[in-house]
Amino acid sequence: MTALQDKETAVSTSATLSLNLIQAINLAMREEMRLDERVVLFGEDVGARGGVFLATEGLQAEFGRRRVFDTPLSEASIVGAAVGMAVRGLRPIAEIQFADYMGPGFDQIVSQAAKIRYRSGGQFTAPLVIRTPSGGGVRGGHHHSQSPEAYYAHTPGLKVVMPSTPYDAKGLLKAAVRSDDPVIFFEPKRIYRAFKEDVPEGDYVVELGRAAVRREGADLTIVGYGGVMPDALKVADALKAEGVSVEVVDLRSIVPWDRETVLNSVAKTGRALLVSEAPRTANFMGEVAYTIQEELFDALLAPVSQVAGFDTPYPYAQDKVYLPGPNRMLRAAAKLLGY
Amino acid sequence: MTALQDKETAVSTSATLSLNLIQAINLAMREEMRLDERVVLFGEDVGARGGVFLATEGLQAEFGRRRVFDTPLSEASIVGAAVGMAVRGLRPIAEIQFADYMGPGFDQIVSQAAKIRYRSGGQFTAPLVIRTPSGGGVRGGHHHSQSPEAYYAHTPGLKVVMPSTPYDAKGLLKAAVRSDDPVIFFEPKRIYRAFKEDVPEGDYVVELGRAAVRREGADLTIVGYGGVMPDALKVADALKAEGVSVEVVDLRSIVPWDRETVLNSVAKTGRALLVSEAPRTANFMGEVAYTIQEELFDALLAPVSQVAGFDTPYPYAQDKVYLPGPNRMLRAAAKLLGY
Amino acid sequence: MHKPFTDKPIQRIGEDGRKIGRWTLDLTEDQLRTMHRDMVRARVFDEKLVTILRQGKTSFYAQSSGMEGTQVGLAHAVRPGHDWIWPYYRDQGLAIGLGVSVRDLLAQCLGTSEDLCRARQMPHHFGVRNYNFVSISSSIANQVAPATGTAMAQQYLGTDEITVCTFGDGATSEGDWHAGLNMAGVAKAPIMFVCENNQWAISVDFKGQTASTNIAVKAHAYGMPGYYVDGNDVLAVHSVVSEVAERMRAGEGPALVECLTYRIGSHSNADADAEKQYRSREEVELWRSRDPITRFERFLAAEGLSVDAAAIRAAAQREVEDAITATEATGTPGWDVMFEDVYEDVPAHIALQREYVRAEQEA
Amino acid sequence: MHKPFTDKPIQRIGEDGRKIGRWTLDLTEDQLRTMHRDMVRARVFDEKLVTILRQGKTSFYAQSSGMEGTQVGLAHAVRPGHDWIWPYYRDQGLAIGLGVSVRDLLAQCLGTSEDLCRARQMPHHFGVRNYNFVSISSSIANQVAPATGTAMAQQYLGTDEITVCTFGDGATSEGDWHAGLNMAGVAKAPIMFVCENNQWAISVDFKGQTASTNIAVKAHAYGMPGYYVDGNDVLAVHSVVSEVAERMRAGEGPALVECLTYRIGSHSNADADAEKQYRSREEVELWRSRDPITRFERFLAAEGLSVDAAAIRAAAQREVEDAITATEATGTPGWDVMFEDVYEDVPAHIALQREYVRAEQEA
Ligand SMILES: Cc1ncc(C[n+]2csc(CCOP(=O)(O)OP(=O)(O)O)c2C)c(N)n1
Ligand SMILES: Cc1ncc(C[n+]2csc(CCOP(=O)(O)OP(=O)(O)O)c2C)c(N)n1
Ligand SMILES: [Mg+2]
Ligand SMILES: [Mg+2]
Repeated sequence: MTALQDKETAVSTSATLSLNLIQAINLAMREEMRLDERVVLFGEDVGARGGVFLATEGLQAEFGRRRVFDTPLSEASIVGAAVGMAVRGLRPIAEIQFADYMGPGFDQIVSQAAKIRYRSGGQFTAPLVIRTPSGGGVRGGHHHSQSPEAYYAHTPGLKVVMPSTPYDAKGLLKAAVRSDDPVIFFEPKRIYRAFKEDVPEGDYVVELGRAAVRREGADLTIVGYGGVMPDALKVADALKAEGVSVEVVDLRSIVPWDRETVLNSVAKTGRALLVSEAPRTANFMGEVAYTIQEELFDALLAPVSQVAGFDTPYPYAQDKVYLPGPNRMLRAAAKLLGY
Repeated sequence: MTALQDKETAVSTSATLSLNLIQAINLAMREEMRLDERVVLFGEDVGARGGVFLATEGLQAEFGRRRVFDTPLSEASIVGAAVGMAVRGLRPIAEIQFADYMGPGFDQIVSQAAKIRYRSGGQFTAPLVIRTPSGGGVRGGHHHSQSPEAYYAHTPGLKVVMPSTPYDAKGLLKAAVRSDDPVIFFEPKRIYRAFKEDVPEGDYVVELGRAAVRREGADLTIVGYGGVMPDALKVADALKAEGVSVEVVDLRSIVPWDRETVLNSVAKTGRALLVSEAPRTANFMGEVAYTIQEELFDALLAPVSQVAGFDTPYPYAQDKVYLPGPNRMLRAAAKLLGY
Repeated sequence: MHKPFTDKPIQRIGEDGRKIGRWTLDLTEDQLRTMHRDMVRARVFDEKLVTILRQGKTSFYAQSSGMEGTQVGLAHAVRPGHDWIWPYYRDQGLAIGLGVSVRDLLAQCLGTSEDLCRARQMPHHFGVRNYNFVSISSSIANQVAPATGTAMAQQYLGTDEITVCTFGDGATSEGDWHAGLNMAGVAKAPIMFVCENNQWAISVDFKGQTASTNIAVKAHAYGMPGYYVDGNDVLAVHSVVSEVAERMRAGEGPALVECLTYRIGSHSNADADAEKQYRSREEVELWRSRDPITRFERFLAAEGLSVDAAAIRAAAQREVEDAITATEATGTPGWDVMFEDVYEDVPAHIALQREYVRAEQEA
Repeated sequence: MHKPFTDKPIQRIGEDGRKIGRWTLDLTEDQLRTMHRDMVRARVFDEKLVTILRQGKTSFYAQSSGMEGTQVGLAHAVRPGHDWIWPYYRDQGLAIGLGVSVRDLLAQCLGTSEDLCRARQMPHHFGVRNYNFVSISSSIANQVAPATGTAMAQQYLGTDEITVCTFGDGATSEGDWHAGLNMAGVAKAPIMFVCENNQWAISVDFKGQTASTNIAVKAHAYGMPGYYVDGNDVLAVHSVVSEVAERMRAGEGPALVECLTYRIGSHSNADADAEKQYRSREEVELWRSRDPITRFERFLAAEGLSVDAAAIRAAAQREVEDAITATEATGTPGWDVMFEDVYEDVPAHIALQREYVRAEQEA
């Protein structure tokens, strides 16, 4: 998989490594911790264990127990501690073991992290990152598969990010650590190890709030983020073989999201298919759909269409039926193209 | 304010009272508790104090401390206890003092209440009601003004309701208590005492999942729910005076929402203005907008339009600027009509 | 009467199987044999499940090996199908001890058509209505406040039921744990909180979890007694739990019981290779040598009660094998169960989604 | 050294102002006078704010009258602008005792242009960067885990700062309270948790809040000392807090300090009329008679230190009046502050919304 990288991304690197997404995340943290003493990393099992997915492997060994440590089993403690450290001048990276377990830390996220800058008139700020694996496809049932990004996207004061490539994962995470705002960094766990990509060693960031155009095309725009992206690209390639030219936009940042890139694309193609895996009702793509039809009403050749998860808790055995796969996307694309 | 009541609502009543919204809520609980021993009521300060808004006034006096009681200050305890009681056969009504304080109970709501039926294959269920005042307009700053309904609307397994009239408040709350599913019952606090209406004493329910058409009209549909409804009606009346015929749909139920009524209306008018007060990004109306444009693409005369809250935490001093009032609705309506 | 807040764990028998202190056995030979058999059945269940996991028949499993003293001791001290249990995900020994059939457990692990939970939860997250064994949530400690609610309902309804809520040592750090215990204290609800302290929460040891001397002392915070029990001593667990349960039925309010034990297996299959990074083999071996089943067998022998351990194991193995065959034969549920049980009925928007998938499946 | 976990509250002076037990005063005359003056200033602040609330100048107020012994005793035992405070919403006496200017407090209450919090929070939710007095969140107990994080940062940075986290009795029931204390225990972070136990959480009394004998014993659950202090005895509070703070700076880890006091006013103006429904006038009167200021004045008199209470009150009144006049003169911020400080910069979608409102405002 190749990515059309942002032009303005400043890359000043030494070597290039072939990494999968989780390795790129590990590298981003390692580099940021080497660069900035204020960066500390903690969560459940992130120390000796290296995280249940091994995202933090080797980091305690390199940076010691003062900077990389396990916490008691409490997401409220983890997020709360991150807020308090950030307020006192550190740059904490807090891992929540699964996005499904953000619940006990929810009030800390929405009432403290998201609002402390605003409520204090900018006197106190919470520059922290909450990293957490999210999404389905790993036979985890409804407590290891959910995609809760809409909750956080609907909470002013938070930035919300989800990479879909190793290159972006590294660059976005570095940008998140350096951001002066709290960032919820969702990691699409089903593609943690799906493929490798060339990732530069050393310093570059992928700016928060900018989408990437992964394929250029003229007939249809597919917008997605996170774990659905590889399938979206497959669909684009399959349609290309049939002579349909699909533009694929990877949002990467959910808040703020890149209205300009999406609107430019749909203005050109006239058709938008929005792909995500969270339950359909009141998911984040509803916002994108709303914006597209509001801004491009006259340019649209067909209604904005969604392929998403269903309005059920995430089921264990029906995992494959639940998740939007290439077939479902193709069907929706065909409907749009034939509208 | 008069309401076009549902035709099928079975009303078998003795007398009619003139009540405001919070009195109607009080009456609904009183009646349900008289009818059904399984109904118990608890929360912070709901006993002797009668609730900080007095929604539960007099209920402990009538039903005693066994059935109406104060809890320790913990929303996780309150929601959790409701789940456990419901599983064991009671019909708990749990009050959360402000919707802004659902945060500490969030995991109980989304992981227990919403999922226990599904994950147990229907063996265990949680027929409970969480009542909570929500919305702005009371100079409460961001911890006494938020409208978090989108979080819960995005959580399969929950029903979500918000009345805007005394009649509906009573009928919906009674339906919620009798529902075998967990219901999040938002009470638009700024219109608790805004007006009175004739409310029958005795038994009737307003079915969950059905919208009400508050005004019939041909040129524009306004869809809203909760605290924004009185202003929406004012706008309809003002436009009527100018010769514009506005249909006003009050959703009443957010999950499930009444697609049919909304789509029928917009199919007729060709223009939809969606009004709510939660922050715009990823709010619930995005879902309604998405559905309208998907189903009625060819019938729409203008893009679906929203008037909503802004993407900031709810501000204290700018309360009046933040909230969508009649002027903002009128401006949006004019834009739609002139499209 | 057992004393709360002891410095050392309450014991009835030593590692050598001999009685500690003076007490009289209030269990029949039959009860003792059943207890023993259930412990073996739980152990064998673990072994078999690890095997079929390797075969790919199930995708998740968390052993309770080493914790049978706690789980079976507890199970035999409550009234199955009368009392209510809000368990956690490592409670197969508790389920077996209560009488839940191995077939019901396996149906859930394999997600077959007779899975009572309809294949919607991860394997190993049981829920059995007949036994008031409430469906397990993966979210650590979020069964605690609901369990308190169930006990409050029992109190309200005037029953003589009690509620038992189990959890690990790690769970005690969650806010919801606190919320549940505190409310139970205020309500004087008939609930027993049982901590299966196996000394690790995945890779985090007890000292990394809390600075308190043990879990039992945390009961001070809730105005309830806290019992510190040797969880590898099935008779100690049984005795403390029985006594506390009866007091609870008499209206004496909640209690916290900490059973100190050890998980000798990996946290779960997902953790199997990682273990060596966080705990020493010596520690594991030490605790293996403190096996609750062996200890109980020594006691039975000392009491002159011979058990044919090999035969019991063999029977337990057959029981699991037969159950696997039988439940596999029932097949797996269709895709459409996915759309049921979200609500009591299937609302219009979900029905639409079901039709959408139906069209897809039929294409 | 003060002892943790005493059965009775630690006291230094009795209601009659006389010393209890043997101890030597380690405060200068000047310090004693400042302490007294700050207590009076806090009381007067309450009185004045209730008055201007009635005038409609502000819309929310929660008195701390009766709790000045706790708040001022605490304030004078920490290092202002050096130590960090995560306060709760009833801490005006703490802010005043630390040295925060009455004008800064009033600017927030009135939402004027010089409000450091830019009129975004409810009145009476202060935040003052110079004093490391972290902006208050209304959400009960959710400052606790962040406070622990601040203390962990102090530890990480190798400072000799400590963090103080205050909260009411009701707050101790929240899950986040537990989460914060438990983590602090494990981290051995330099944090003092101070419970301002005023015996009521709106209408819920202590027994309705928890079944524990007091709040201090809850420290057992976190492996830290718990001090039970008479919160109406400013010298007892000052002494315990000073001692604990110094031990903390030396690396001895966290502590919980419970100050038993009473709120003699209503919970907030929103609760003013409802009070009689839940607590008796006799109870309120009893605690009014235990006024911490009067008690301290008796002590000062017994020590031969005369204070001109009337003059101090009058000065405090003038201070508040002048501050009101001065801050009101600065006007109120414009509508557009609403769109700032959501993020470091104003992202495009919020800028669009700001332009939308600008057009509206200019129309
Ligand atoms: C809320 C939540 N956070 C994190 C997890 C991930 N997780 C699963 S098991 C576990 C450790 C549990 O330890 P303990 O409570 O001691 O039980 P044990 O597994 O040792 O029996 C963790 C952190 C989870 N399931 N739920
Ligand atoms: C999470 C949360 N739940 C409920 C409330 C509503 N509330 C405000 S103050 C209060 C009582 C607090 O009592 P306590 O902690 O004892 O402090 P006090 O007011 O007595 O000083 C309640 C329930 C809140 N602010 N936050
Ligand atoms: Mg454990
Ligand atoms: Mg209090």
